[in-house]
Amino acid sequence: MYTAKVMEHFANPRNMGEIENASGVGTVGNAKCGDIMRMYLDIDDEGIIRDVKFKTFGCGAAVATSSMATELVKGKTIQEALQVTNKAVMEALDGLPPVKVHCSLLAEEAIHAALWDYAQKRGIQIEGLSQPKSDISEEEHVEQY
Amino acid sequence: MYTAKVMEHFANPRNMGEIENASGVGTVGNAKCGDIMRMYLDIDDEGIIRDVKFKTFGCGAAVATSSMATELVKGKTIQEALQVTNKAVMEALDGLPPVKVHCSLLAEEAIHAALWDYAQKRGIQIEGLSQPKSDISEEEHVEQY
Amino acid sequence: MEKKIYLDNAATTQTRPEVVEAMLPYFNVMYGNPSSVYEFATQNRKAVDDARGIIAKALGAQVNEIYFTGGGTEADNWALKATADAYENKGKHIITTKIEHHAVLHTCEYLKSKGFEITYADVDEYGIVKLDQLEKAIRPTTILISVMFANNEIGTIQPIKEIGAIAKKHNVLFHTDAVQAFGQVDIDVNDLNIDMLSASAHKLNGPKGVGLLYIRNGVKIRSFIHGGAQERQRRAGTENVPGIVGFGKAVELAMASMKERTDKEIKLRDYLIKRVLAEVPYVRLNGDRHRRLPNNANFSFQFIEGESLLIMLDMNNICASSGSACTSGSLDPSHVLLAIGLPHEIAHGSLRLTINENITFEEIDYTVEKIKEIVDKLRKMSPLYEDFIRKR
Amino acid sequence: MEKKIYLDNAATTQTRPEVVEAMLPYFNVMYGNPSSVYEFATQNRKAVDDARGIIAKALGAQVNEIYFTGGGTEADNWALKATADAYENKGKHIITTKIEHHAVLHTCEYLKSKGFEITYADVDEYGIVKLDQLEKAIRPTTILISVMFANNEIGTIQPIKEIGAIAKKHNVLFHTDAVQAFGQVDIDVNDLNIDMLSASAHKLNGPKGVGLLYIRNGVKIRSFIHGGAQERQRRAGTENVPGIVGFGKAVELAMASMKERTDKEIKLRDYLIKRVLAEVPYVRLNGDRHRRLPNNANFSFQFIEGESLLIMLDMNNICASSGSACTSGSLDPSHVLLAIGLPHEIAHGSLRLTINENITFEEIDYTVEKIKEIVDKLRKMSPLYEDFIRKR
Ligand SMILES: Cc1ncc(COP(=O)(O)O)c(C=O)c1O
Ligand SMILES: Cc1ncc(COP(=O)(O)O)c(C=O)c1O
Repeated sequence: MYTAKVMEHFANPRNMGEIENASGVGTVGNAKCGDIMRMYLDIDDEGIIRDVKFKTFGCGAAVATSSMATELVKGKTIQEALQVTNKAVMEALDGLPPVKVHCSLLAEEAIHAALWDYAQKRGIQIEGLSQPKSDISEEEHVEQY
Repeated sequence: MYTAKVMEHFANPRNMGEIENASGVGTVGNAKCGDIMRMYLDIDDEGIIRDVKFKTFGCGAAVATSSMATELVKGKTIQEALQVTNKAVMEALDGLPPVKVHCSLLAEEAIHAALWDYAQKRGIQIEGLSQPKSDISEEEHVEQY
Repeated sequence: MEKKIYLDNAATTQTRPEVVEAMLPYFNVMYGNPSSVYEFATQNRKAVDDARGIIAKALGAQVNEIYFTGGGTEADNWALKATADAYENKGKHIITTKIEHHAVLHTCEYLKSKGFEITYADVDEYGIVKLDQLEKAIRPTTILISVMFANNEIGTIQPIKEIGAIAKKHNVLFHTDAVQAFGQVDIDVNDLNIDMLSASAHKLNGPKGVGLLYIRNGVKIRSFIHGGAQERQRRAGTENVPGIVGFGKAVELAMASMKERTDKEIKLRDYLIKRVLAEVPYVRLNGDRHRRLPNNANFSFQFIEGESLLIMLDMNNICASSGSACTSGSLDPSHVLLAIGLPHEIAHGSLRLTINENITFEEIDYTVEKIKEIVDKLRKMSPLYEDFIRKR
Repeated sequence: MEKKIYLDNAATTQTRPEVVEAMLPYFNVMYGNPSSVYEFATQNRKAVDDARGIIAKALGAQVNEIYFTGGGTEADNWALKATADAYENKGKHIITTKIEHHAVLHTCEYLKSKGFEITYADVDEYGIVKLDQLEKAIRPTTILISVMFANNEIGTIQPIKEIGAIAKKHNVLFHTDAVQAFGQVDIDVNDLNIDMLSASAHKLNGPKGVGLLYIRNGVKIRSFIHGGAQERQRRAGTENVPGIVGFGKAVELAMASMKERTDKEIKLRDYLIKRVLAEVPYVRLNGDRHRRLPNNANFSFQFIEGESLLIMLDMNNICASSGSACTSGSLDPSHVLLAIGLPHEIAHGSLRLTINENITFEEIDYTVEKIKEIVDKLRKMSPLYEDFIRKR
């Protein structure tokens, strides 16, 4: 069901954990749908993401996309991090099953939420970033009859 | 599907054939239903059935019941022959599948028809014998839905 | 002959050893439920998908257009009832033929009881559906045309491409029951404009209890069996993994051997037909001489009744049929033979012999000799024959 | 452990070698169609009838009350839809429960779309249907009560005898989905007042793709799959002879070993439950402690999500499930766990372990150790756990 890449990231998630006094923290998803992601960002004065950690409650895809997303933003500028789309995460994982695409959206949103928190704390505006929804639920409904 | 007795009578039918100038001939059934039986009786002056032959167009049960019916009436008086019911024929064959019970009725009717023909030719009345239907169709209909 | 001569391959076929071989591991080695998430079960999901791939290719279909069922009958029921369900807003009229299998005919009767109107198109004396009548029967409310690919009793192959074209022209869905045709005749669902197609594994040397419905992408389809999310939420129930694997293997083998096998069968069939027509008096061949399944011969012998003939053949180790196996036990003569115009008493005297490629010419010879003997014996027993001779 | 530990016997079971053995001859030795008249096929008819006899006996039913189907799902669909069809003149109200299998629930949704009214009775926190509520729900228009014998997720066994008595008292038909219970629990259809019962072979070490519907004599029943005259004209389609023979054999073996096997399973199950409850914090057992299937254990681990847990167990060679296999791929938490009152996030963290009698205590020990490790690991990863610890 999952690609080898997904399984590898699930088995050995990168950057799992917390950051004390993080520059920004974002939590998205909801327990009802079974996926919650939290991203911690440590951003330096040049606006470089020095460190990133995640915690995820969710399925294999949720864990793997979180892990991959942290890898993709680590060391990047804020503007570069904003370009990390769910598509980029999925591609980096060699794809996801259709029912799991929403996990990659969640990862994208988690980064945005953490950046939003950073901007709020700093009292700045980040170009191209609007307040993320805190709750993403996007279930497919296939007609049953 | 058939008992050993039925198979034996089917494979080696007794009294198959015709009687020239028979005392009575009866034909019952119809081709539509796939069963036609014809009985030839040779009845002597004492009213004893000296000889009996049959011809049958029909299934294995039709042939076997014809054969058994001839055995049961041969050498009997007319009154005794009238007592040969379809039940007697079936019992003598160790039973018939439910869908084939009508064959035994046909055999009973064939004897009656031949006796009726004999009575007509002779201008006599046989006690307990009424004109048989020439067409017996008695299909079971099981509700399908 | 000591050996059994099995001439009833239209009723069912022997599951090939290679097919059983392919199925075996899925009973007690890879026995997982394909819906499960663990590795152990994914191999079964793959096995099911591989079978689906083989079958899709054989029909010229997309992989996601093949849905596995519990048999040909279920596929026919599904196609008709689900179409009725999904399209009843468009209309409640269905066209089929007088010679369909009971799986279609009895489903139509059911739909009739639910307020649908059914037109049963006539066939000609060879069993070919009358195309002009079929086309004329189409109304604005017609939602489905269901015509079998090849008939199970008389083997007649329908002009499916023409029917597909008619359906397309009038924008009506076209379902074909290809239970007898699949594996014997080339089928390309696109070329033939087929929207839905039923097939059954046990008719082409696969296992009993598994079939399929092809449903063209774009056709609105409802589930017939509701429950779990199997078969893309269209057909619920734990997949019959060994059965599906066996079906796939059987189709693979059937496709690989098609040309050679059917060439051989046609030779045997034609030899059988030629001898019977030449050597038995008062006999007719039912169905079309050429537009017929490679494995099918169907005769009517006047003055005798089919079951007696069958039992006597059986006593001589020959397995044959007098119509569709499903209807044995019924007293009515075959609706197919009546539809091609046979009178009842002649329809009653019919014999279907359906061969396979392993039958030998010697076995055909033996069978013809026995038919001659038995027909003769039964005619001597027949009051109809007696009358016929007397009247001559 | 190198060896696979298969703890998902509620999803499907290994087909026993003896069962495969019994089936094999019916693929390519005795392969005839049971409907055919010749001797060669009558042995298959007999094989089917023998299986029917074994199964009837196991259920305390008459032989002519057992109808073979293509699986448990088909049996459930048949029972509900055919009853709806046959009794709609009496009324259009059906009572079932919130915790039925999707084969029943989705069929009910379908019937709802056809104008039937469905009452979904509640269950208590252990998953036991509320009898008073059930009885109060009965109306003059109620035609059917359908309550599963035992639940596939949490293993709860319903008070079937009481439900049967209620149904009888109010003159309403009673159907039970016994797919999980058959072979694990004593069932006597007369004693329990069951009018219809569904079962599936692959849940008791038989093959996939074959099931049955018991229908009490006297119940008006319509066909669900129309066509040939098989199964006393009630269920059309060439019989899956090997599958039916395998079903018969599996039931025979299951009945013979019932007491001994379930005693063993109960010991293993109770040991597993005891260890997990004692050694893992923030865990609950779902379902009733005692009124549960011998092979079922179902836990909810707070703060973690089920699929992750499953995949990690799989990496350690343990096959388990987070709910019914059918619903994997769905994002909704189990409707059963919600029905017994679990909040969504706890329902998401559930694990079903269903054992068989060949599992060893060592394997249970290994499994418990792995569960402890993995739950710990996943909690360290969980933002919900982080919040919980912070708030403490
Ligand atoms: C033309 C045709 N349609 C449908 C069927 C039904 O297939 P099954 O018996 O596999 O359900 C058969 C065979 O019995 C058939 O010959
Ligand atoms: C309680 C219950 N009912 C019905 C079914 C459906 O049975 P099958 O998958 O054999 O169609 C299952 C298993 O999937 C089940 O556990």
